[in-house]
Amino acid sequence: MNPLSPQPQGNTPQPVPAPAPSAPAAPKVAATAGQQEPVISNQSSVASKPAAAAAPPPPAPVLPNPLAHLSLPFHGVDYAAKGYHVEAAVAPDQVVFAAEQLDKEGLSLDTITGVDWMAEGQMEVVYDYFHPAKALRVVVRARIPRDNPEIATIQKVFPGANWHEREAHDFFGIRFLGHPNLTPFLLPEDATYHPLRKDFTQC
Amino acid sequence: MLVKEQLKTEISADGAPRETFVINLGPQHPATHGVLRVKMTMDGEYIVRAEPVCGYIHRMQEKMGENRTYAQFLPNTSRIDYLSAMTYTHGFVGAVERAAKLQVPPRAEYIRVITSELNRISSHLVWWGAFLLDLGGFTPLLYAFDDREKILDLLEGITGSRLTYSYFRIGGLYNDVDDTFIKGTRAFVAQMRPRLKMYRSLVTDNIILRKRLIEIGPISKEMCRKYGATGPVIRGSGVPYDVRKVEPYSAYPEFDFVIPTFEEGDSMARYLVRMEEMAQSLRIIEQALDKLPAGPVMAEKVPRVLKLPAGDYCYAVEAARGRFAVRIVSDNKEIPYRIKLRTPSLSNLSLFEEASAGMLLPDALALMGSLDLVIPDIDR
Amino acid sequence: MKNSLKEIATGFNSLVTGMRITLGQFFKPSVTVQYPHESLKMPEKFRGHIVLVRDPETGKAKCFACKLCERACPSDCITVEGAKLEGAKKKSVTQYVLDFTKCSLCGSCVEACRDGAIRYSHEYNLASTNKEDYIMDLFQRLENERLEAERLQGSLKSEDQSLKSEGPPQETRAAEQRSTPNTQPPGTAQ
Amino acid sequence: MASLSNAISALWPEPLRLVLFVVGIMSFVGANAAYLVWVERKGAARFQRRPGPTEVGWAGLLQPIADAAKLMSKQLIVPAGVDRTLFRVAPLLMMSPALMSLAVIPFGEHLAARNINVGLLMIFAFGSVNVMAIMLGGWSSRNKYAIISAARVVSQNVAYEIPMLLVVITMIMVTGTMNLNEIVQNQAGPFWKWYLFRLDLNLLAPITFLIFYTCMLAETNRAPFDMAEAESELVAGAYTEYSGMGFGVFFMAEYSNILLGCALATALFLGGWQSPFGHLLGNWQSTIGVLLGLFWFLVKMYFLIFSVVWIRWTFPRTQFYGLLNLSWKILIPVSLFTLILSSAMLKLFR
Repeated sequence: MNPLSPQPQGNTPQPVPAPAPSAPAAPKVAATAGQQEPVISNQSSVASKPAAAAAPPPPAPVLPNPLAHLSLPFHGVDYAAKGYHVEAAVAPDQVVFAAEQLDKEGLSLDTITGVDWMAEGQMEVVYDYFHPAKALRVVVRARIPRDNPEIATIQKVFPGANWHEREAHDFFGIRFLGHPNLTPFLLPEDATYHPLRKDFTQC
Repeated sequence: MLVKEQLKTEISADGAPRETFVINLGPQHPATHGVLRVKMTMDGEYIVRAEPVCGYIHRMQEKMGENRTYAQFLPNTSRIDYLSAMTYTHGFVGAVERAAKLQVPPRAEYIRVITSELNRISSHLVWWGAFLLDLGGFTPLLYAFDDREKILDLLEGITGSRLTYSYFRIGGLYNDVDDTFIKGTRAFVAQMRPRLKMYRSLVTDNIILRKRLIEIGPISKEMCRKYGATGPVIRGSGVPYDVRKVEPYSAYPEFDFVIPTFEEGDSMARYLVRMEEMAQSLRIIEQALDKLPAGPVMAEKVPRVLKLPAGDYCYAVEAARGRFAVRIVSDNKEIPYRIKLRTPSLSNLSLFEEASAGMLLPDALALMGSLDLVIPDIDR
Repeated sequence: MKNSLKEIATGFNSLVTGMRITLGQFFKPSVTVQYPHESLKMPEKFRGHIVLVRDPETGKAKCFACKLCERACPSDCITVEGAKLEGAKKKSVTQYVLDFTKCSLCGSCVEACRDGAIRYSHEYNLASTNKEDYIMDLFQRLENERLEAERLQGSLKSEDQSLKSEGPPQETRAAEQRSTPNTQPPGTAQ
Repeated sequence: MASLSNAISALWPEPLRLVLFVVGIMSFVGANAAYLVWVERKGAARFQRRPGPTEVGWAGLLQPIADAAKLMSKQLIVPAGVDRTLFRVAPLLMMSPALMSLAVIPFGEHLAARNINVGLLMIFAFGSVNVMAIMLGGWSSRNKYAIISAARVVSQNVAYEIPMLLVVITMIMVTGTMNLNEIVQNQAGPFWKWYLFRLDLNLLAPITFLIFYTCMLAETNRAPFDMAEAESELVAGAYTEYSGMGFGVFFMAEYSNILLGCALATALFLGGWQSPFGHLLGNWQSTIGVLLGLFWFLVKMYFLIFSVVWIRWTFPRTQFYGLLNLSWKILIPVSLFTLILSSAMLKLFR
């Protein structure tokens, strides 16, 4: 696998040491393509991105990618600037595959959370992984439509995901398909609202 | 004698449905340290299934974070895990500093380490006392609180607060330490070492405690990994995972300390990890006091109105209970777009259901105590 | 057999050791403070609730109602109103209400204040059965203190010098002790 | 001067004497139960380096009275759907055996309510009623914690009565009597005549005493064997649903049982009312002698009680199965062994 230099990908600004003010604002560059066509390889995923047409980023230095051998669009990130080493934006139907791959690599699940990109009508599901033996933090992102937030559960791969998914369901209303017990976790038993959605006004 | 594996199922050995009853441990129960509720399906005193029910002290800290500036959210971080407030604030200011590219002066980093380690000791002391309380020994709690008071006095002297310090500020510290603190901390380190020895002979070597903890509630490495358990839980299972070493932050790389690990994975291993960590923290404090550089404690040019460049930023610290990570998603405004707080107690507790199946009630409580839960840390 | 005997022996020994330690503690002096009879002295940097600082020259509040503290407060517990008095260059505070029920004692307000017009009180005996007691009108409190001091000045000429030389911190601290929520004059609560 | 009890029996007819003793024992137990709570709290405080109760009366000495007044003024709540009779009877059932058993304890040579030949047997007969009481209390509460506690208490007390009885049988064999007064009389002389140190009669006498002491802790549900209450596991165990004086009586009964256990241990092993220095002050018959005997008895008994408190505030609670293991795997074999050993010694050397 070719450790590609990080391309404008995912929703975050580029992992360049100094984020130029002209860098594409995070929410604007969504991995829209990712969710429409299944991403097979590193190459195609990068190619399929709409690559931040507005402001092409300055060429970033090649960053080490310890997960380059996986058939997922992982790319290295500047740890000092971002706080994680590798990230990938994957299609929603690939999160389980990603979890399996990372499980084989010996990583552990850190947390699962959502980010509500209301302006784009999307919901981002962020999977954080860490390696229990070495400095390796991996972020896997998937974007799902905001009006029908459904994504497969990775609870079968990482049983610890159970609670994190329930929490994400509480806060964002993301439905994790195949989850055995998607009942309110931190919210009251009868909660029907999702407080971290940006249009939540109930409080 | 009932076989443990057999107890995990709802069907008893003869094929008939197991005659069980449900017992509600909590939300008000002496052993749940606050408002955790555990719904336990029991067969006699054996646990068939113990399902923690969380959220009784949920405060939606993450939503609060989306409604206030970074500086305004800072006091909240002390209130997530109130027992190791320093480290939690550290995680948050670390994330903001990383995003804003602020260079924290070395003196501030050293003082952060000193106070964080003092806080870790005080947190472990509370755990130690409360754990012994779970096991029915009351006196150690008060000995632990006696020592903890000394730490709180020290920290109160510099921060003005005893529990929710809000001492770390974005770019540095709220104020500098004085000589009283430095002298007091040195005196404390000197006092604490013999106390740890006393704890050892009073409690750690005690045959009753050993019988209650050894081989009770074993958690394997694999289980820790699958559930994302961190902190003393994973170290008690033989994995030397400590954010201070694996992803070094602040001034930690400059100190010589070891990460205590024990292979057994039982409650005793977790107990010993924490006891040993207190000794290691004392070592770190001593070294940091020796090497404490002079200089300012606040970064230059911290903007009054802080806007983080768009993007997401993570920062992880080793809190007393494990890995505490903050993820800030910014959209270049004064207030964060999203703040995610990854708290260690949640992951540590999530393995309780699997680990406790087939255990006896008192043993399960020993296991729960050895996970060192702080409920607001789970519920946020 | 040998092992189990050894275990019994070490176990018994550990029990005796434990009992020796607790007996040792039995004869040591107690470490607690008998709270209502004696209380701890708060350290210099103690973060209590806030109070207004008096300007030693004018004897009035230093605060000129810039509202920085109000904006810095994460819990919206400060309400400041100010007005421009005749002939004055700056505004001066006319109302400073701290809703202590919401305050989390974080100190953001004191840090936000550029003129040192608010400081932490060392008062911590703040128990009350009345919620209204915690909505503190700090300006009124300061004014009451001033009036009190003036009254004292008028009646006791001899104390006049000492009061002036003491400066604000001691003076206000003495006044704080008089005005714990329980004993506050009803006018100060709002 | 005639001895106190002789005077009493000379002056008053037997029924009156009995009433006097019963009232005496009841007030003794009541005062002790109340003030043992004070001792416990004060002792716990000292072990934990704090002052303990100080507010009510000098050194908090009136605290037990204040506590009692509080408990008595509280409502007695009977949970819905419980067996009211059993629920109400259980505390009394726990209290009364302790009271009755104290009737045969000789506080002095002539200071026993009833000097009967089967005193020891009677104590153990009443002692087993205790179990019933907690079991009934726990079971009738209709509370899951209380039921778990009741089940624990039964198995615990059954397990610990065996080694205790084996030890007592050893003692009966050694002394040749079940009359407690005679047992104490047999220990006359300096302290090496106490059965605790009579290695010539029972080579393992100190171990026998330790077994007895451990069993006493377990029988009275004292820490580290307080499975019935096990606060951090079972909230308050069998007492969870009891309020006011219902709980108060259980609480008093707990201390009465400790009192009884320590008094029995004193009489059996520590020479009862005998002075540790032998007959220094003449005759036990005189009033001085009776008072001195009472003094020595109480000193020994309160020392044992203090050690009970001391143990409680030092150790964590044992595991429940650890407790049973201790009894079945260690205490019973060892006590059986002492029984055989001392019988062999008796056969060989006497």
